[in-house]
Amino acid sequence: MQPEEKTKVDYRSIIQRFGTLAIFLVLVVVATIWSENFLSRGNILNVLRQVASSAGIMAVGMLFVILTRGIDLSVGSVMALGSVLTGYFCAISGYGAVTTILMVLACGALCGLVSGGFIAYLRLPSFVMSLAMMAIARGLSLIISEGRPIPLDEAGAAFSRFGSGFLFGIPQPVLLMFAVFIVGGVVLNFTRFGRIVTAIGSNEEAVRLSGIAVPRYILAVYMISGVLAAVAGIISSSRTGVGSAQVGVGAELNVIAAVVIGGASLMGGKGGVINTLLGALVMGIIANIMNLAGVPGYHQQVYMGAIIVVAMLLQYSTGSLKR
Amino acid sequence: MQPEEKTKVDYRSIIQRFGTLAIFLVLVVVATIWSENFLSRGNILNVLRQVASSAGIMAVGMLFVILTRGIDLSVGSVMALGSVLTGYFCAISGYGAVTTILMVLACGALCGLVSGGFIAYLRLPSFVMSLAMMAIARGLSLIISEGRPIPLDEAGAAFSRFGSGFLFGIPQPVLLMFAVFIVGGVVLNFTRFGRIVTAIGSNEEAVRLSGIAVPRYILAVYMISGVLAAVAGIISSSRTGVGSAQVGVGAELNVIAAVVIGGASLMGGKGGVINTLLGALVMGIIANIMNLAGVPGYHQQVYMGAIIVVAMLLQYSTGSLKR
Amino acid sequence: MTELVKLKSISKSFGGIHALKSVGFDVRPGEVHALLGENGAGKSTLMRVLGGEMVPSHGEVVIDGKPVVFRDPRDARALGIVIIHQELALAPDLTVAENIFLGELPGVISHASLRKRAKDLIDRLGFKIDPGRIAGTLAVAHQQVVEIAKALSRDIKIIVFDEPTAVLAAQDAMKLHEIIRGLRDRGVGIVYISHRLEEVFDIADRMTVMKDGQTVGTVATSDVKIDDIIRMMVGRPISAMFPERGKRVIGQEMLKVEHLNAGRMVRDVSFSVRSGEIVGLGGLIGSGRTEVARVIFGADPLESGTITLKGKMLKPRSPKDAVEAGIGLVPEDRKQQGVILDKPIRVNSTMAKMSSVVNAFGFLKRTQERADVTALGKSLRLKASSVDAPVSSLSGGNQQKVVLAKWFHADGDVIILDEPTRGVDVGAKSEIYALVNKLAEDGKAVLVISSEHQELFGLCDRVLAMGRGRIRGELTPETYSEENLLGLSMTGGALTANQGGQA
Amino acid sequence: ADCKVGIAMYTLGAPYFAAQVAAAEDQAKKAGCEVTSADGQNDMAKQIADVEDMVAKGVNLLILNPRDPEGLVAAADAATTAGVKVVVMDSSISTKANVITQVRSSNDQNGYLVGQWLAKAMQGKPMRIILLSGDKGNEVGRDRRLGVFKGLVEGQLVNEGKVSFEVVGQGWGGWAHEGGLAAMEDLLTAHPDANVVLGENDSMVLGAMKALEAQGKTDVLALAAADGQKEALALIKDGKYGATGLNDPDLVARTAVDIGLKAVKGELPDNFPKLNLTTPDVITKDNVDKYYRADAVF
Ligand SMILES: Nc1ncnc2c1ncn2[C@@H]1O[C@H](COP(=O)(O)OP(=O)(O)OP(=O)(O)O)[C@@H](O)[C@H]1O
Ligand SMILES: Nc1ncnc2c1ncn2[C@@H]1O[C@H](COP(=O)(O)OP(=O)(O)OP(=O)(O)O)[C@@H](O)[C@H]1O
Ligand SMILES: [Mg+2]
Ligand SMILES: [Mg+2]
Repeated sequence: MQPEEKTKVDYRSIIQRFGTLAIFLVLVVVATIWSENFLSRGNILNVLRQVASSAGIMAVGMLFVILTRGIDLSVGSVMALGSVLTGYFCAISGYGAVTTILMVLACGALCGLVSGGFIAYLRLPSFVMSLAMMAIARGLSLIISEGRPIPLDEAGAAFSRFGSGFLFGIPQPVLLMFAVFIVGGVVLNFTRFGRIVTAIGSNEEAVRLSGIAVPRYILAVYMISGVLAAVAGIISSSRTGVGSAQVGVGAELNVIAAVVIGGASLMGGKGGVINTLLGALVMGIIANIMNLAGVPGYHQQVYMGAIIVVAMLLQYSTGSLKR
Repeated sequence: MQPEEKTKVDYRSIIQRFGTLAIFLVLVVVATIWSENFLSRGNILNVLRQVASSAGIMAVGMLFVILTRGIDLSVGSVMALGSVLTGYFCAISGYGAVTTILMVLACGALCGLVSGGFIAYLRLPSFVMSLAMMAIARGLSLIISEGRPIPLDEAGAAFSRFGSGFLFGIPQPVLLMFAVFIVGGVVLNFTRFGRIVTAIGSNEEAVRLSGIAVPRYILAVYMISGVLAAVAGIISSSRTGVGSAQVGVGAELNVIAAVVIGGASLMGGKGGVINTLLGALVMGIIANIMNLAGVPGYHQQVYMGAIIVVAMLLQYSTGSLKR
Repeated sequence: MTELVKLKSISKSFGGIHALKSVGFDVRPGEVHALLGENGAGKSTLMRVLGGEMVPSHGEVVIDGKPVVFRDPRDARALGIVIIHQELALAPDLTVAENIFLGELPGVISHASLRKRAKDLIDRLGFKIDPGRIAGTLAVAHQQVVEIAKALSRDIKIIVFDEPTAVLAAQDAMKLHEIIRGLRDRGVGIVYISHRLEEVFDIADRMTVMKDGQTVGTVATSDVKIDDIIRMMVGRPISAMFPERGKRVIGQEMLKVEHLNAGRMVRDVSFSVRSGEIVGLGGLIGSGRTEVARVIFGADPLESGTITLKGKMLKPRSPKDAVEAGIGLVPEDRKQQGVILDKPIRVNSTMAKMSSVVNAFGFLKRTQERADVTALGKSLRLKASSVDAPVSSLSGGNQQKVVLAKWFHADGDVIILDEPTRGVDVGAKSEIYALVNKLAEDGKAVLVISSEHQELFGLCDRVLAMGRGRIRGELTPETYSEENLLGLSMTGGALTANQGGQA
Repeated sequence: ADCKVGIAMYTLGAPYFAAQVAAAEDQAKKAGCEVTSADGQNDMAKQIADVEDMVAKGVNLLILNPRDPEGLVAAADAATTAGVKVVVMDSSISTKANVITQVRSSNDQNGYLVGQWLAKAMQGKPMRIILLSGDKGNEVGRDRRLGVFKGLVEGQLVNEGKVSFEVVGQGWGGWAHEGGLAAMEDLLTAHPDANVVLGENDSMVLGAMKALEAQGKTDVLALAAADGQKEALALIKDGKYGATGLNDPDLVARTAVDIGLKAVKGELPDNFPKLNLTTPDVITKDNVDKYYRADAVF
């Protein structure tokens, strides 16, 4: 009986994985047919770099938050704050690259600490609390930068190399993204922390009754999300050479969409790292192929919406999706 | 026996009502102290009119959607589509005001039909489906308007009068908003439809197993949301005298925030019309008072975020909020 | 003898309700102390206080002679107090192994060793459950086993079983009792809560009966009989558990199913139920009884076969079709499928037939609804403050009555009841039996699914035995016995032998 | 087509840009090129991605309207390195960027002229200005408003020998009608004595005028630092709208495409200037007929 049951379980999870993978593969095939440039090495690296510096890295943090049944709308703004602070610390305060990075990450963590604290300990709804943090972080980045981009200049040479540099022929931000996903996957699947985070979204009361201090974990996921948003901000400023309060506008919706296209449930407890990566890539490919295929600007959004629907139907038809 | 329990239930619901009301009253007091203009008749009408033509009317539709445990991110875009179509039908196609309004409402309903259809019958997650609709509706409004505002000119004289006109000394859009809230409240509390919608959010499976065709109701709430977004679009174009694809950008978050500040739960089943109105007014007052008090632009968002947090804490402290 | 635990004059109130009024309770090492009482008597609440999940308004918890104050479940756990909850407390998206060790996961997890430890534990309990399986996909009974394994994974000094057998079949319950006896012999203090009085008499050393948040008394098992306990619980003796069968008139065939197939759990199922008849569906857990009910009700898709209702073919695509045709289903999972907890009794009761409480324009006729439901509640002897109270404020038995009220109100011709008395106290049970009987007396066809075989035997005109998705035989009152039913459902072959023997 | 032109706009979220992209597309198509346009949706990362995608697609000419003067430098440089001719139009890019040239109207100089006109129009009257800005942290907006204030200061010094004006409040209208209207309603309540509304583009001022109309105010002078939108010009003709700066999206776009195509063909002289400004002007009742075209798209 046991082996029989075993295969049944694995079959389901394969189907589940298959959902997002199917979307991904179909999209790749469609993109290849639509534009001969799509599968070129340069373009693939393009897509990867674009994903790495937009929704990709933040999607891991968002996945953790969503697994606990929460939501973090502040990621785009915290990314902007991270970008501005990178410029500020390195070009204006004159700190070195390492100090700057550590301080920016700390600020990202602080944003997560504030929203996570209210959500975990005072039980404010995550939607509104993170919406408030979204406004606050954006406001702060505007105030700090006085609304102007802060050029990194020479002080930021180290950064620029990172943002547009390559290692083993792969753009460095892409490597970083993969690293974040691998670490995220390991943490989620092979550590107490990851399992408890998943369990909280699945049945918070059960976790509490198991004698686990739930609020700490909830606090932690928002801090992770904040830190990863700050990382995205650092990457952005190293790619563009400026710290800007304008980055990441509306990013939260894309990041959440990546996670949900990756099969995670907003009702918590369900979702994985690989699928989230695929989800982020799907979002990236959709944007990329429109430009390659020369879809005119105004039509892009219509196509994009339609492709998302088709993608979700694909996932749905493989039976992996539960609302 | 009955009276005793009765009071208990009412007591709880009074506390619940009190949460949003408390926020509202405190905010009014603060605003009055902060700026002597706040309580002037003109300004009160201003706030009301702004709420009516932004989050207010759409919040009723969103409340219905959220009661079923869904979410509708497309409202801002559908509002823009409504605005553009108002301009298009009336100024370009040359239809009369009544025909135009009916056709625009029908288009709003159609948007809701599409997203609601996929959500209700194919069980796509509402977040992603309405995100797709958000992109599609925005794209369509840009395509139709070619990115330019469509002036209503003489064709729209009837509209303009409505948008900026008064009845009994109250701006017409405000009257319309109150009407929508009253109808919404009646539907929610006194009809079969409203009862089933609320029940679906509480326990969809139990409702289904009571022999109720749940998908129809889910479809219906998205259509209501679509129609009300179209109404907001019509009001916008009648106020500004142009049909524009630029309106309602980011409105979805404000609308949802209004509903949640009104004490509704994103987990469904909980929420009322009066509190939603108060929630929308709270959002409107926050924006208004910043301008009145002359808070510098960049600081406004920080203040706004902080005020939202304080507001939620207030509601939380009255014990009405469950995460 | 020193008590392991002494609860001294514990009081607890929720808003206006006094759930516990100065309750005293103690557990000694190496004893099974049963805690009994009607639904809502305060048993679970008292145990929540013991487990540190609730802070009492008044009173003292004394462990090993020392007063303690628990701030949260962790404090209680540290002292070796473990509670197996009445409401399953598993994380449905995690594996069985992860659930079992949730409170003590190592920082870095080796799934292989975790699963091995889990498997050992489950094996020792005498069950076969794949520890790598996702907990939410297990049948309820197996989820309950996982809960027990989770509790036993730790060092325990005191363990509370809150209605552990409500979802278990007879043999599984026996297995559990073996485990409990083993614990007792090791000197663990055990609190055992159950509404199945026979098994309580089987296993308990002492019993404490609660009523309305107070203790009625504590007695040694050897000193009392079941009837005494029932009297202590209900406040009056129950004349007969089951209603008389005689008064029902069995009429024409109402529901007939032929060659139903759906998934793995419904294979070629055929049977019929007549007006005024109560037919039982028995068998082991996981034999597919629930699935049969759901297919007939349109809740799950039908692959092949025919359903005939009063001579008319029915192809229900959704519960809506079934309800309109006159079928009602009281589902096995009350909380998830039966009631809308946060909505009033009134709303729940009229859900299946709202047409009778709305006017032509879809507006609710609230006054009439309130009157109707109040009358209905009276006839069902529903214990509630008012029909406007949310169902969540009711005891388990009364919640079940609300589900029954829904189908009484809908007034269909065929009623299917899946585990209708799960977690319901004896008093309410006998009332529910009377209600089920009344349905049949009113000429309805009734199908009852139950894992409590005595319930089937006491209530039904005949009992169908299911096993592995098939109907494997039928028992009549003359052949009613546990062995016959189990024999039939495990191996269809036993049918002829048994029937032959009895006839 | 033997030439592929990519047009990377940082936004299409305002009629001005719609007109601009339409003109650029038209000009490129007239030259027989295949055209791709992208909408950066106000997101710097998205626009960088758009630029990269177009390079991957193999465009010869990239017309770039950058979200940020510094932020797009790397992307523009990468495109140039890949052999694409890059012409920056409308918004500015840092001078260190390796591009063919930049084509735009001068926000600063247009603003300056508008400011001088305002100084004259309000001569001898106290000025209480409501300022309607586009969105926070936007460089173009800053150039425009500072340009106006420079011109205003200079104008007042020349005309009156002293500087006296007050900006009573700054509202944010997101460059659009609706936003201008809502901001104006609030600010007008706070400052009912304001007598000038100055916008960083025409759309917001047009929206703000609805608020004035609704309150029956006729004594507030409306003007904008830039654009010359058709509806605004019509109002200027009627004397209901003070002035606006000349910022013809059509002209800028066509100029940029022409220069770019020349560069593709190698016809551009080596010493071609890195900056091409269209002639600034302030559009007022006096010269509006020169600019007003009833059939203009913008
Ligand atoms: N969290 C709570 N909030 C309000 N009332 C509660 C709460 N928990 C329990 N009660 C009430 O306290 C009383 C005792 O409930 P409890 O669950 O302890 O009963 P029980 O004896 O375990 O019943 P059952 O046999 O049905 O499990 C009931 O009236 C119940 O409604
Ligand atoms: N959600 C589920 N996912 C996967 N398998 C399930 C699920 N629910 C039930 N099963 C399986 O289906 C089979 C039959 O289910 P079920 O236990 O409901 O049958 P039953 O005869 O009604 O028994 P009982 O009502 O006594 O639990 C079991 O083998 C069970 O493991
Ligand atoms: Mg209990
Ligand atoms: Mg069952």
